[in-house]
Amino acid sequence: MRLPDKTTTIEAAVERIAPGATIMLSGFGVPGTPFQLIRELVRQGQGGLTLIKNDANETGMGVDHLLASGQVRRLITTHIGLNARAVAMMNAGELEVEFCAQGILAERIRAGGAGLPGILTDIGMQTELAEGKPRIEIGGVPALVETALRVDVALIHAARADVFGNLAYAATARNFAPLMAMAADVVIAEAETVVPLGGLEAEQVHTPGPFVDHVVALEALTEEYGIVRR
Amino acid sequence: MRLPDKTTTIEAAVERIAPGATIMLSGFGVPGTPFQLIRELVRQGQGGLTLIKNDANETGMGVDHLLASGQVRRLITTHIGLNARAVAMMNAGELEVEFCAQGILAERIRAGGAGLPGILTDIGMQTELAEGKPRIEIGGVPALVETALRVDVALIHAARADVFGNLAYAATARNFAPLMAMAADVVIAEAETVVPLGGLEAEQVHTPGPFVDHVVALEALTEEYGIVRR
Amino acid sequence: MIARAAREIAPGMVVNLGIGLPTKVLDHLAPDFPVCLHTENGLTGIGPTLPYDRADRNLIDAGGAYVSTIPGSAFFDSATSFALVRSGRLDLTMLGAFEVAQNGDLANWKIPGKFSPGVGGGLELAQKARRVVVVTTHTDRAGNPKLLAECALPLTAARCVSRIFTELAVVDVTPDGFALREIAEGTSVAEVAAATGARLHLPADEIPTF
Amino acid sequence: MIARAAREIAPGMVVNLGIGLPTKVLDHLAPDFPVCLHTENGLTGIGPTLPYDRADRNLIDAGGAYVSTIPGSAFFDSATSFALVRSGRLDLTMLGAFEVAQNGDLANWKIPGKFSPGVGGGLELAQKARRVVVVTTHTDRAGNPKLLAECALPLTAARCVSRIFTELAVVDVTPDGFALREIAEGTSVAEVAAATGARLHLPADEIPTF
Repeated sequence: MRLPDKTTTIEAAVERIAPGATIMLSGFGVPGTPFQLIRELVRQGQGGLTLIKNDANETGMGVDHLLASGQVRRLITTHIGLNARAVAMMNAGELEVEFCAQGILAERIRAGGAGLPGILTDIGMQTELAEGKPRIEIGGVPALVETALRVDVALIHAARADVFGNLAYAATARNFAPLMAMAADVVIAEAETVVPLGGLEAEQVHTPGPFVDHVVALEALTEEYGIVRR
Repeated sequence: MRLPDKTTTIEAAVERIAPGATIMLSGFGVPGTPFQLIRELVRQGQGGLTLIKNDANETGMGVDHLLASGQVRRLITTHIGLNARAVAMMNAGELEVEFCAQGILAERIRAGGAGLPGILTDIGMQTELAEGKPRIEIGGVPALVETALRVDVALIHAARADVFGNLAYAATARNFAPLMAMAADVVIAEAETVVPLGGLEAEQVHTPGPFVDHVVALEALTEEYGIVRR
Repeated sequence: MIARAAREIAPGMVVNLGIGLPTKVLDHLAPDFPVCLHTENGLTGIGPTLPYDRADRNLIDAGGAYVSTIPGSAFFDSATSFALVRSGRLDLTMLGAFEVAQNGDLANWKIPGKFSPGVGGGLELAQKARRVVVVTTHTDRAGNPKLLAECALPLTAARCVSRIFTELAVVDVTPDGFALREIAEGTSVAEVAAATGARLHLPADEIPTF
Repeated sequence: MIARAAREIAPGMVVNLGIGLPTKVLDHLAPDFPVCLHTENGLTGIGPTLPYDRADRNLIDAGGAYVSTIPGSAFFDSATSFALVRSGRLDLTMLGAFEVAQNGDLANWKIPGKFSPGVGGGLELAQKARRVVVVTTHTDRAGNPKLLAECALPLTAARCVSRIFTELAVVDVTPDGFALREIAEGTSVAEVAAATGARLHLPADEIPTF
């Protein structure tokens, strides 16, 4: 047995995204954001997208390019405070925003990746975020039912990938990536380094290859990936 | 800031277990089973225990010692086919056994470790394993509600630990360990090698130290840890 | 039968081979065949089985066999392993069976009063793999058919089986029930029909042999 | 106030310092103080903040500051990070506040019509840390009290706050409401009471200063 090669070009990978698609994007702030995949999605121009990402990056970076180009209809997120455009578009009704507690967003994505239809939680039960969500009792204690999140495409940034799609993440760039890389029908990973089979140790893989469909090697990191001075 | 040292003796660690305790034990077959912690629990003799473990090991090994000594009242497991004593005790009514689909056992434990009260699933819905379990509808589709599992104590075998309790597992010895190490009020890890702080790379930790309460260094591996010839 | 079942695996698939007969399919895959084998105790990219003197005590498959890794293998925990199964990333599983019904119902975990060691991971494999095929003897040790109009034993999963490989035949589960697709060399249609406990639809054309 | 809040951290604790004032508590911990700092974007064992020229582009805290690791640090994904919070492994969190009510209700994420950037991870920190303390100015920029009989703003979590550190005082949330525990040097009880929007219980003995 040998494992198949899933490397492809960034153009071919992003062409798998249809207009109106639901898309997860890894990253918490700069670390882990798939900036090059986002750039290619802006270039190809698919519109009417629903995005799921922890945050909306900052003005002029990452997801903000998709907002600026008008490709985004809806955003499920935890916090957009560093992106004035996202806040303005939300307030103007040009962008539908659903806020979710960060750990609950993580669990809803994980449930989608684990083939579970939803999660049970008491987080936010006493707040307006719980409004309209179904409640059940479990062991006599009330719990909210939150639906799982599963999407058409996940765009993932990895530090290292092998050609089969095993992925490893650097430091706090891991964040949502291993969860989102399980929760999409098509998973596209951009990697700073792509190594041959055997180049990642089996015990140090963060996302197993079977979850990943396409691997794109980044030629060089653009400045968006770098240190941000504020 | 420096991280505290959690190393202790096996005697002191296992003394944290009270009679009647609920206990999770890592391992799938031999790999990952905390044989030395089990031996010490047999020596100390706490009875009336409820155990949660993927399997009951084999006759004469691991969990079987606790069955033989009469310390176990109840076992939540997926499969006990390699332990004739466990099957006989179950059939004789001397051991209460609850079977759970393997991945659902994993998810129920993970939910306990994630502070969620239960999980939603369609697994086993068409089988006798679903009998008596509550059902809800989510997005118009029926789902079973399975309760989370959280216990008093988890006994974990790790290949490597640092003194703060960061753990790393070897090969398929990982199995249930990272899940159980989140799902107990007191987590005791035995490790083949205990290294100083900094001896495990931050990106290669499988269980973060804050989940672990006590670290026990194994002096030598007993033959139970070895290759089993059948 | 095992060699025929092995041909069911298409290049690029992620496959889980159940304990027992299905595990033997491994021996019929060419060394450079592009496939990813999964074992539910936490490994993708299973390599060849090792003899005891070369085994790694920490590296087994779900059946307890000492296996190895190949370049590109990955280890993960039990929750991730079944996440892979339940979320549709497992293209194919090959399972053993006590009984298969003509609607695809599978019973392979419990014989009430006789054999109930637990369900293991088989329930999720049966219910969630994209394609479930069964590799089994056509009849049990007493000669009773395993392919039945309906299962008498407790189900593992309902309507999950697509195809059955036995020493006599390849049989598909179709909306109309069992359909004979191929027959073992030297076996007659009458023999297969006699060993099958439900109606067996025959193809209009000549039946291929394997 | 920051130095006083830092003394709230006991040896061996796992602690999350929220964005803003609480983050500054870091500067008041001795280099060898035994504590594990957690940041919800996936790190335990936060080390000192680094200047831009020495920063790692992949290593930030939840507030976006470039931090470092220490021996024994661990990285993990966002689900594991909040599993730690929700399952009771976070001993203490220090959060900022818009409003705190005398029953411990906390509002710190939204000002309807003015400020609603989202909830981030604060909701789970507030609801699930074993102990929640607030580090905040005693009044807002307009001079309005932040310690109130009840919150007017949307809640982050109900009945979660145990103690409040301000530039004027240390105030506990008790079953009877706010109780003054300590007072800043040079501040009078009358000043604290005037800046507080709910009844403030005074201790029977002399009030310690900080």
